[in-house]
Amino acid sequence: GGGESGNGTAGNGGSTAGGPHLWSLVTDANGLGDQGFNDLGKQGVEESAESLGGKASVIQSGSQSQFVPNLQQAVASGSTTVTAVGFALADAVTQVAKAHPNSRFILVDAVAVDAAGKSLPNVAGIRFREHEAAFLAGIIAGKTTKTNKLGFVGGVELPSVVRFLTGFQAGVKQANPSASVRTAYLGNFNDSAKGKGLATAHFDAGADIVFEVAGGGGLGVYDAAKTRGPGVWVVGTDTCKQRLAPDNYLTAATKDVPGAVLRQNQAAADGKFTGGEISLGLAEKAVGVCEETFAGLPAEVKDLVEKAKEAVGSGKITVPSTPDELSRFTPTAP
Amino acid sequence: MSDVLNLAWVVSAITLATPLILAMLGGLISERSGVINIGLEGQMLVGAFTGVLVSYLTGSAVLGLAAAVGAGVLCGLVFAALTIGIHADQIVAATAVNLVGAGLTAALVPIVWGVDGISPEVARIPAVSVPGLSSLPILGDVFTKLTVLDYAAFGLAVAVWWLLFRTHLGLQLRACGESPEAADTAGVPVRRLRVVAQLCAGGLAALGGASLSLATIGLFVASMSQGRGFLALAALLFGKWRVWPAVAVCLLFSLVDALQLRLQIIESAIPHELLIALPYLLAVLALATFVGRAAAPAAIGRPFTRR
Amino acid sequence: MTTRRPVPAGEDSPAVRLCDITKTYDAFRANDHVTLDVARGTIHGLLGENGAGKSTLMNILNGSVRPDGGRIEVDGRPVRLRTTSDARAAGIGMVHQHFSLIDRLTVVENLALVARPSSWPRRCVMPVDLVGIEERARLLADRLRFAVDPRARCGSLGVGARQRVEIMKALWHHAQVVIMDEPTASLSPVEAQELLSTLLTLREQGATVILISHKMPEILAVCDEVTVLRDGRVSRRLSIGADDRDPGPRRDRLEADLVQAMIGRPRPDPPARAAAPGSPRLVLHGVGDGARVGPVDLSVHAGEIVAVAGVEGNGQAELIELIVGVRRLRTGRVLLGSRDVSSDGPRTRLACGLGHIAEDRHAAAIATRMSVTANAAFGFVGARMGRRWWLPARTMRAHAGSIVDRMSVRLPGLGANIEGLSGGNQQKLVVGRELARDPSVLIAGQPTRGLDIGAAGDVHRELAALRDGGAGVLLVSMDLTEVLAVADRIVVMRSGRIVGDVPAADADVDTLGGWMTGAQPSEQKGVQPSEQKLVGA
Amino acid sequence: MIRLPAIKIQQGLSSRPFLSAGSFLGTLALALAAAVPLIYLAGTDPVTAYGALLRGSVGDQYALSETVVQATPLLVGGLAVALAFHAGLFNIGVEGQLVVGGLAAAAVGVNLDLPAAVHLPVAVLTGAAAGAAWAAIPAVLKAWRGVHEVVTTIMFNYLAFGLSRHLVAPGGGLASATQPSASDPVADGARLPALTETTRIHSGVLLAVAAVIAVGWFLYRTPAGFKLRMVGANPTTASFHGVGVRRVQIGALMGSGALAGLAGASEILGLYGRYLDSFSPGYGFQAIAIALMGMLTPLGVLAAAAFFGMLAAGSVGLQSVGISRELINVVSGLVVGFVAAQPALIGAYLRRRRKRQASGQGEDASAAPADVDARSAHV
Ligand SMILES: Nc1ncnc2c1ncn2[C@@H]1O[C@H](COP(=O)(O)OP(=O)(O)OP(=O)(O)O)[C@@H](O)[C@H]1O
Ligand SMILES: Nc1ncnc2c1ncn2[C@@H]1O[C@H](COP(=O)(O)OP(=O)(O)OP(=O)(O)O)[C@@H](O)[C@H]1O
Ligand SMILES: [Mg+2]
Ligand SMILES: [Mg+2]
Repeated sequence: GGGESGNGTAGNGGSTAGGPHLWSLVTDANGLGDQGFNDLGKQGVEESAESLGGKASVIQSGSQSQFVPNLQQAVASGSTTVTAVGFALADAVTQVAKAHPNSRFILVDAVAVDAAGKSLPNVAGIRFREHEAAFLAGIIAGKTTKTNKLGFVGGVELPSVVRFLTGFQAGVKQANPSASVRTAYLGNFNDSAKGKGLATAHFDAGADIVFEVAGGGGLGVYDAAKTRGPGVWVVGTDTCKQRLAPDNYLTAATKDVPGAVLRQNQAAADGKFTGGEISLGLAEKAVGVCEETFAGLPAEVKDLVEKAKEAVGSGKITVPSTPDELSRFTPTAP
Repeated sequence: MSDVLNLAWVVSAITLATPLILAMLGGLISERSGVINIGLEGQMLVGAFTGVLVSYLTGSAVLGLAAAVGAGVLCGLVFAALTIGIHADQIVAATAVNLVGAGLTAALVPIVWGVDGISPEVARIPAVSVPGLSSLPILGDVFTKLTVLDYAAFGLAVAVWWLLFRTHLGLQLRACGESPEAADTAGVPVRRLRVVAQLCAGGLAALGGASLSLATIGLFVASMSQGRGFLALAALLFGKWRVWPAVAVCLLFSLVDALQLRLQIIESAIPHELLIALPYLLAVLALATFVGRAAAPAAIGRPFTRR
Repeated sequence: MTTRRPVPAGEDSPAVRLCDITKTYDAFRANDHVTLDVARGTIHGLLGENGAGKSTLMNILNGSVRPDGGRIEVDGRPVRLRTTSDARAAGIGMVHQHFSLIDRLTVVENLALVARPSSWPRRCVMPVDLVGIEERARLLADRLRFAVDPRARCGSLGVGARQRVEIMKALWHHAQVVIMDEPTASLSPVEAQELLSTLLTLREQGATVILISHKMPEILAVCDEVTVLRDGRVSRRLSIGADDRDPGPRRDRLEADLVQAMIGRPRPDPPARAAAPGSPRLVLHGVGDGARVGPVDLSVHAGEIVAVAGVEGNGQAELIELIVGVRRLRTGRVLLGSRDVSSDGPRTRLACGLGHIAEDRHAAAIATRMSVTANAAFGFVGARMGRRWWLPARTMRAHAGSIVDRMSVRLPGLGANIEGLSGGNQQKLVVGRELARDPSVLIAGQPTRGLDIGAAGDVHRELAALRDGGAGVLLVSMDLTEVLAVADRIVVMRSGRIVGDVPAADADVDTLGGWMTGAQPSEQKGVQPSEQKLVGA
Repeated sequence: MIRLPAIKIQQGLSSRPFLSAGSFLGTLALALAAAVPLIYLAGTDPVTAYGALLRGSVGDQYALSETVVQATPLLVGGLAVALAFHAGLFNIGVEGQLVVGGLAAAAVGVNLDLPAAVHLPVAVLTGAAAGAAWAAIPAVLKAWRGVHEVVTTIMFNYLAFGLSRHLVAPGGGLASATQPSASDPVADGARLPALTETTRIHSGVLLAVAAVIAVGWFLYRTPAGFKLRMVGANPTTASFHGVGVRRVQIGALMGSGALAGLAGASEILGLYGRYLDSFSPGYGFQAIAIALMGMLTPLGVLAAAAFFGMLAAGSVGLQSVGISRELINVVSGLVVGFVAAQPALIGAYLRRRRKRQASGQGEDASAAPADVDARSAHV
């Protein structure tokens, strides 16, 4: 397969001459249908197959212990690149990438480093600055809330989830210092019934906007909003899921995983693939807010968002990504 | 605190309790007839999926419910064929039901709807406001938020209780669970009754699953039952194989769970992992302190053959 | 005592006819072409060794065991009895050897199980008519002259009461043929008498009774005809006339004849009495559990068999548990030999030379689902057999083999699950195991319950041999004939206390029976000897 | 106490290794045949599919090694369940005990700084001890208060999951700075060394094999094991014969927990080298099926675990021919179902043979033994 036959540096030797492309994806143990990065990753390789030719293949992992063999399989089948979604695969990718220096890997939400802490040349570790997206969403929410009470429904307290949260809180602080965000977690990413219960609890406690970062469990949040009817809003994650609650969908803090994967695959196809850590945020237009719903927003909110986008993009504002950064964050008029 | 301990809390507790209660009732009938049933989880998923599928195809949630029960009964039949028909080990057979139930439903989602893991929204069981009760002063809006299934759960609890502890059939069923040999010498058709019990159990568990998918959120998510089948089993044993104590356990569980969700919101000091574990902690405490010796049906798990 | 009721003319066809019935368990012929006629309106005795196939045959007639071959006729009509309901429909009811009541249910509920409503809504929707059933139960009880509390949980009933409930179950549907499988095995003499008269009542009322029993006297007292099974085949059949019943050479000849037919040898003679007892082996000082038993003062000496007589449920079971060490001792002390074991567990007491034949075999003596070999090793493994980390399989098999030979247990194989043995053979195995401990004190609870004459005689001789070897034996039994036959000293227990104590030589059924039922006030001097012995000890 | 039909069957087969092995394979064949419709549903054909399964699981050395790696936790977990079952206890909490075992092993591996010679043993033993400790409360409640172990162990599963999530959440006691919901890598001295360069087989496999032998020995070759089985068969009889029933029950459930903990520790110290929050995809629950499929005998458990290992290892191959992860679960479910049915099939077979013998050399009853020995218990 293409991966093996190369000789060059930075894994570019894996020439694409060896027949049509194969864009592989290895999911984490949650597998497809997680309403999160696994599904987005699949979208990414499929789009790659469309625009770059070749075919896409998805290998789902049933458990942690299948990551390595699945990656091996993806390599062995001669993939042009192997995309692995989720921090959980970091160790596995590192291990396999070391064993196959000539194959190229795309690792979403994590980076692969060797023992010395130096990142591997044949692994592109993509880190999203979710907090920047959530910041904008927070601004919209902060401006939209009538009760000045906002809710957060998380799946499990993971760093990426926390980045979403803190960014959102910062945005709210920025737009509406008198508003507060109350947080709660489901304990998993699947229990939509509990998600509904939690969202309902938020609404009962007076919140009129809930930010969900709970994967499949988030479905319950939209349903809770729908049962409430107009007047309460949901802020989504990852992609625009407006169809889930058309009347209650405020916006979403989006994260363009497919685009990022496509860009790396493009590079690979052009032989320009480079490993190392890649951090993507507003500046790279890799994250943002769902604009399909902007029609409904007041003009002042919209240009507030635009200004914030500017400020963050140009580095005038650094959005906090952890609780203590948040505590040190002071709103600055952009 | 008042924005936690209010009616809304009770309502969400009841909605969380309904699937538990239904599945538990299924398990109760099964185990009272002397068949261990750890297959509730799988049967719930089958019910949840079938309900959504049929509701999707026909546009009628009621048909969905009916189909779910039918599918559950079918599961029960398979389970019965294995355990009662050919004396397969009850726990192994139930494990098979769980694996196939979870696997098949998840596998069919992309085959049917072309997307992974989640179905589109379908016609669902709506909340009904009970004419008289909904106009009550304080309790009023409780009776506007619950669905037919929530009431059905309690209705069925009464029914199961009546069947098991008042009717002749129930007497015979319990006899099968206490001593199949004795029941047999008394002319009870032990194996036939155990099969019947399995059919009921499957139907009830599936109904519980359907209430999760058709009433609570109106779509199917792969493995959406999230261990509720096992929780129902625990509640059943916790309640010592008696209807009302077991129902009470389900309700308490859901009350604490709903409370826990709300406490997370108002109380940020306590780590949320702890709060999430709260229902289980309390359960263990209760078991350790005041819940005494459990008295299982004497012949539970024991297959019956005529010599 | 009773005169045989003439069979009404014209009814020539027998009430029940079994034609060459065959039943094979695994490779084992339990019934081998058995043919049996039972005349209407008679009491028909069915005799045979343990494992002869009596229960199997009757279970077949009752529809609860499927025969491999053969025909069954009731009132001359061929019938197929697939289930007990079929049998019931054919007018057959059975009282089983191993009780078939459901402990958690009340008497009425147990009867309700049998009283199946006809229409399905009455079965599945309407509440069970417990009141009506209780009514009928009382009527039936009166007809049989029974005293039973219909509201009581069966688990809480004594053996006698359970037996009565069983009979009511069997008769509920006006059975014309009543099968009784060793009904008196676990009854006190008084209760046994009552049962026998019940049978006579039934016969008066026109029913046909098949009675399985190992007790010659009762067979000869009530049966009109007798069939003897041996190795699953009919070995003898004869009818008993009025003049056979009353004592005399004729009766003795008949009895000897039957015994020969059953066990293929004459009845073993009762063992001789003991020489003077020696030093105390087991001493109880004011022993009690604070509830059902005590305070009890009793001592068993080397070379004597002390029998505890009493009606079931008067604390004998609890007393045994206190001695073995599985019941919490609240008051008093227990001494094995000179050692005070009051605070030790059963393990230690076994080690100190205690042996115990449990009263309730299934509950406390054997573990079904384990092999005969394993069951034979209980109490040996970990104690005197094998080292801490080594289980000597071969030794265990040899051990089991020797027990089986010694007690001539009939079994499919050492490796077989003990469930496969007939009740009697299970009992033999248990007795053999406890004897194999060669204990210095043996507690024997109902050791011959359900054993055939031969086996019972063997057990008695074994007990005597043990005694003569210098051990002390505490025999707990309700069977006064047994007690009087083998004991050297008899104490009577009533409501948890010892109410009488006499040398067997000068004891007799009436006084003992009196003490047991409380009809006679317990005489003080009866208690004296044991205390003197205590002082002496 | 839960009665176990399975045990009787186990007795039925103990003296017939070939029959049991044969029927086991036969059953698997049947199950795989039953899965054929699903395979067509997934748009491929059985030959391709099962070819892929075999290639992925036993096709070459690496595949074989993966099968072993996947089977290891299932094997040890299955032993844990089986041990408890023999004492009449249904330990449905193996999953939680396994998680806690992994946590404890990682905690020792990460935080302690010991010479390699002792670090590994300490880490492994701590894992086992933690598993036993997690089973201790259910055990004590069962023995002294008669609280049904199924309830308590289910609850303790959820508590274990909560604990694990809490410890590796940001700011949690075990949380790694670089890797989310995981601990830092354990010290090299605490790693279970790999057995080969090219494969992932680690010395945890040796521990598993040792466990098989140890459990088999304990159950069938030691007085303690005999007493344990006695308690499982009839607690009252056991207590009358000097067995400390409570003590044995507690010992059994904690022993079971220790095995579960060992399984967790060997995954963490052997395969991953750090604690990962979701390292167990429910090994503890699969273990229940595996234990009973193996008829509660160590060798049977070994066979069952090996088969599930094959499925897990072959799953990647199956996916490559278009059979989804979920369908693979369905197939394994079918296998379990058929294995559940297996005893009935064998039972029928044995009965027919007995009947034939009976009618053959009918008359004397002593023809039985050789034959009925098939039902013999291990002593
Ligand atoms: N379920 C069974 N499986 C195997 N063998 C059995 C079974 N039931 C009975 N047997 C065998 O059949 C033979 C006859 O048993 P049965 O119970 O009829 O004897 P019995 O005459 O009633 O003896 P007892 O006087 O001890 O009750 C016994 O030797 C027993 O070993
Ligand atoms: N399941 C078990 N796991 C580990 N060890 C056991 C188990 N069962 C028994 N043992 C050990 O085997 C030995 C014998 O068991 P058992 O408990 O019956 O006797 P004991 O407790 O030592 O003596 P006693 O009956 O006087 O208490 C004991 O040391 C006991 O700890
Ligand atoms: Mg009998
Ligand atoms: Mg002990």
